[in-house]
Amino acid sequence: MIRYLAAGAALLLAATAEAAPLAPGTYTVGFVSEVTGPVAFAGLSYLHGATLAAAEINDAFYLGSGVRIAVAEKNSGSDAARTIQDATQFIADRSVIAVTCCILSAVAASVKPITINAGMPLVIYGATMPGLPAPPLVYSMTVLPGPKDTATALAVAGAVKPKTVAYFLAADNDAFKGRMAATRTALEAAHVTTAGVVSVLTSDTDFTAAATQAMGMNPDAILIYTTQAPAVGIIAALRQRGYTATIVGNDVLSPVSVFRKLGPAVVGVPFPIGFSADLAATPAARDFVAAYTAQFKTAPDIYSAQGYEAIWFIAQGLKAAGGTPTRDSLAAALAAQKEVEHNVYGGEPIVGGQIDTTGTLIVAWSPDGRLVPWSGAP
Amino acid sequence: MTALLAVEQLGKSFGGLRAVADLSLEVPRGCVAGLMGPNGAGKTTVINLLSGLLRPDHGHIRLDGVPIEALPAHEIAARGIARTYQNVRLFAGLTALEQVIAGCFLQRGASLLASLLGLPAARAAQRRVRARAMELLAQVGMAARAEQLAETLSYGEQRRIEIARALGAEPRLLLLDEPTAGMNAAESEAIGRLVHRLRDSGVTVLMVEHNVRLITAFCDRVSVMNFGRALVHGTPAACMAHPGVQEAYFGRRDDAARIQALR
Amino acid sequence: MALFADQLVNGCALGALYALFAIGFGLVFATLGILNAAHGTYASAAAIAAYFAVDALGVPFPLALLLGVAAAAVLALAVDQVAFQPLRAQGGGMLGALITSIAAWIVLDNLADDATGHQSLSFPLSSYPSGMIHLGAIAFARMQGWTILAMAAVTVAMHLLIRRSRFGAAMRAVGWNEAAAALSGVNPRAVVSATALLAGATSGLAGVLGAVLTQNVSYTLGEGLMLKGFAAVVVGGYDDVRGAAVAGVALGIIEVMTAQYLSSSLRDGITYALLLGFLLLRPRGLFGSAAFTRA
Amino acid sequence: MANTLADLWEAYRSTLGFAIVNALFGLSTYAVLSVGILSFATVTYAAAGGFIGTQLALQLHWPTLLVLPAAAVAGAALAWLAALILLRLDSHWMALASLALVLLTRVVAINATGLTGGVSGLSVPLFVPFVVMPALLLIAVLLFWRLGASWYGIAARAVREDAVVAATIGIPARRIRMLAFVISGATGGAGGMALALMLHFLSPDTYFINVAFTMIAAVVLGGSYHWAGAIIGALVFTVLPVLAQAVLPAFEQVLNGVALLLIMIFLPRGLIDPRQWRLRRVRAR
Repeated sequence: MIRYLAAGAALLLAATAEAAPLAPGTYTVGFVSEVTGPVAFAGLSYLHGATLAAAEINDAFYLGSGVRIAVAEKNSGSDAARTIQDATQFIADRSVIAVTCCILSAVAASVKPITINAGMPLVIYGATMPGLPAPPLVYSMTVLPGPKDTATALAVAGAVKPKTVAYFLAADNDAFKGRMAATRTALEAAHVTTAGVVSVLTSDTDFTAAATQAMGMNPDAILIYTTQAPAVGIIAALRQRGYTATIVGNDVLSPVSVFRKLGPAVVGVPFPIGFSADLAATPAARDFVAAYTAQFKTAPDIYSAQGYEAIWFIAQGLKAAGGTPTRDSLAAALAAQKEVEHNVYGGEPIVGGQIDTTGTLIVAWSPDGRLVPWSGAP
Repeated sequence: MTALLAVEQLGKSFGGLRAVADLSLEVPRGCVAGLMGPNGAGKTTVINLLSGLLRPDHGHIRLDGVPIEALPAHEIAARGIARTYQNVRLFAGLTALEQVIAGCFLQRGASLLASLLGLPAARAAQRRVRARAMELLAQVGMAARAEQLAETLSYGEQRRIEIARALGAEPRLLLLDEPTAGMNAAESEAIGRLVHRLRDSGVTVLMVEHNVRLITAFCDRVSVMNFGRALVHGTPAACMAHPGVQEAYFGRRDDAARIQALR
Repeated sequence: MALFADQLVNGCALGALYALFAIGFGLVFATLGILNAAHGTYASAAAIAAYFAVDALGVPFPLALLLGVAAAAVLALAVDQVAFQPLRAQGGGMLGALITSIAAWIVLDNLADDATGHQSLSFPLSSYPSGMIHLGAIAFARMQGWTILAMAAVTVAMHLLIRRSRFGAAMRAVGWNEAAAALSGVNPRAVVSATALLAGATSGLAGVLGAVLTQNVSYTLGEGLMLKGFAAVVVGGYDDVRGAAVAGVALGIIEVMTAQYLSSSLRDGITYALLLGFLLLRPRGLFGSAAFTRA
Repeated sequence: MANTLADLWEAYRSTLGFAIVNALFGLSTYAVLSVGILSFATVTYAAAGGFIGTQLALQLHWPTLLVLPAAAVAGAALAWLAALILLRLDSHWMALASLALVLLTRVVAINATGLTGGVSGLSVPLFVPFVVMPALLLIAVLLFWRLGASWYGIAARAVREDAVVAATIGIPARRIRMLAFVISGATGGAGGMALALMLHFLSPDTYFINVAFTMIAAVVLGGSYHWAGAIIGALVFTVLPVLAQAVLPAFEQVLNGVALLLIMIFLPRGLIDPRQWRLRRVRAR
């Protein structure tokens, strides 16, 4: 309790220099959740992070005495039509001041024009498609993975010094296409030759042939740009077929379920990560991990952190708006924020409505199933 | 004057089985013709060939001198051949009246666009079809049942509705496949009278029939088939007396004599 | 050349899964006249059951495989009783059964997703024969070899069962005409149940083997098999076990080779175009001799 | 009070919009079912209508209201082509081939980037007054009502119940089925564009299994023997998840499946069943 108060007080000093105090009352944030459907495993983490944030904000009287923030949840099952219905219901509900939603980029892209049209502030917590944010109304709390991928690939190339690399690409996922293209350009500029690109589809389940194909190219390292299920299948197939050289993963390898599934096969595979409970570096991050673990009996993951940040960011905007905030004044206040003040990343600047983190944390799974900073060994 | 229907050297095989072999027969205009033969003689196959449900392997079918054996079934119906089925085949879920209106499809008299827009001409055509269907139901004695679901009616009633439906196409030639199967004597008699009335109104009838008494009483001429071939054509009495027919129906001739004696 | 040979084995192993799946799917279609959209869920269920047998109970893999296959068979029988038997009693057509099978598919897929905690699990490496086999220049996983062998054995056994045994004759009789079969002393209910069990078991075998080969224990396993297995049935002919097996393996090889030498984005397109092509060019050959249902 | 009503309307307007879109898909499925054909190709027509309509608006700057009929035409044209292929098959295989068509649709949607935006999807920055949606449904209802009441309605039922018999009373079954496909295509194409207007974003998965499932569920629940069945079914199936979410969110999908199963077993002809009405009418006499 005391540490919340301390954190709250510190932020209070920093953020409310000129804004008038908020009028007492409860401010409701509409949260479109995805706790059923194909991405439910992540959806629950986002929701837990968000509810924890709201509880902390209220317990610490961050918004002032008699001022509370509430999270109203509606499940969409990751269906675009359902998400739109949930969003329009929030828009019609006069007590809802902002909406936060969307893991899938296509769903986020569907909701965005509707909330813009209605003048409703929208904070996207999961979708990774670049170009979604549109201040003053639309913000994204997802650290764009592309630049981190490239930084990771360059760091690994510096340590391992491969001559040729092969890429796995989810050909039906535009975000990964862009991420791979950027990395490939950077690596080729660093004189790392491309041995070839093996395309897979996100719905594929058999990767033995794809692994055989990639190994047939004889690369010194293999970089994986796919969603989680294919990435896991590819790593398993590569290791089974006896590929022992460097594999570079991406952020989809971060959930502990991936380690449970792959075990030794994934140990030492480097990938970038925005937040890890094992590597919580700042007091805010450690507090978040402790509180989250106490409440949900499991450590928070990257998704929990994003859900948590989304609510803190909205609260920060509310506080900055002051008085009796409206959707308009909240939007204007959010647009003025330069960073998310209460964050678990150790720094979280906002540029054009898009958050970022300072630096790139490259990690790998240890043999005992913890995320540790990547050692630099191949 | 040519016969209304002329079948020449018609043949149809299923796998190795020759269901119809070099069959020739004629049905003159304005008569009731019977098609007889023991089970498996190929009678229903002939009806299926005539109505276009089967394509013959060889031979010709001429309606009023025009060959029709290559036409699809609905074209043949449009040329003037309508039929009923051995096991009544009415449309499930439709009332008696709707069955007959469906039968009047060729008389619909309005384009789809006109019907969609509800143009006066289309509405008039629709009224006309409905009135005609009622008339046909009355003709087969089923007017009182017009609004009932066909499947709730008795077998005999369903047969009458099937005939009314076939008449809706305004056929020149009506093919009846065992129209009295499963009926008692009185009902069969009534069907026979109905067939006569149809003939008198200008419809030529070809009926497949087992009931020898009915054939004798109501058919003007008869063809008898066995093993896919025509055994004999002629008046009912002449055909019945033909030794080949006796053999086909009752086995060897001396058996037949014995059966006669036993009666 | 070694790459080509390796990929050929990969294609055969993948195709063996399609074939195993297709054999059961075709069997149900030929005998019961049901296009069973839930057929893939049996595969997922078998994999999940076998996984929990290994992971939670520590059962050795061969026994877990049998347990998974048995679970799928029982599930198939249950689905038949719940989703298809009532329609059979009403004399409902094939459309009705297709829709109840879609309903069963939705229910079982979601239950499978819940059972795996909305994620994909996999058998621990140590639980099954996981090494590689090197035959000259060719390298393949031990389980790929077992999968191909299992498919071949099931194909032969099923073919003999259907074409040579009394039970097979009864199955074909029920498929041809249930009422007539009943009159000639066949108990249709028993044949139907046995067919469902057999179909569930073959799908379950495909499921457990597929789960090991692809390191994927989740509902997506069955869905993946479903579309391709269905293509194999159509291409191979639904009433012939050998056809389904050949077509399944061929599809697997075509897929792998397309991805290797053409483009993986063409892969599914080629499979489905093949499916459509076969439907169009051999419709009567596949459907049998419905002499005058076409007006 | 007026405020509350206005809020309610605002809140559930989009639900109604999606119900209308689903009703159009249901009607498209009904159009072919009413001549005895189970076809999943509505998904394909919807994709054609949605993508082509959107491109007409984005590239050629057609007014949005003109795009809807254009989408219907695109769907109808594609359906006509599909019918040329599919009508050669017998019913089971026709259903399967239409499914293959749906799978191919997704392959095309991913690869024809010029038309569909490929995997990155296609933004649809078009807004129409909400009244367009009910108006669209009204037009469809008028069409199906007039069709059902005309000779086409009876001919379609005859073909559905027994295409062979229908042929022998002069009904050209193939032509009737062609017509049914074209009607299905037009309705599906318009529905696809309406969905694009509701979603504002199209991805290769927009027109896929979800649409197929919704349209089948709508027709089965509502009943496939009357056009009103598709509409009632779509309405119920759009609203049901919203309600189910409040009751048992974790098992919502399972509940959908169970509902479908129970309906098929206990109400095999759906909620709207003209035959039942007729039987009751006869009994009441």
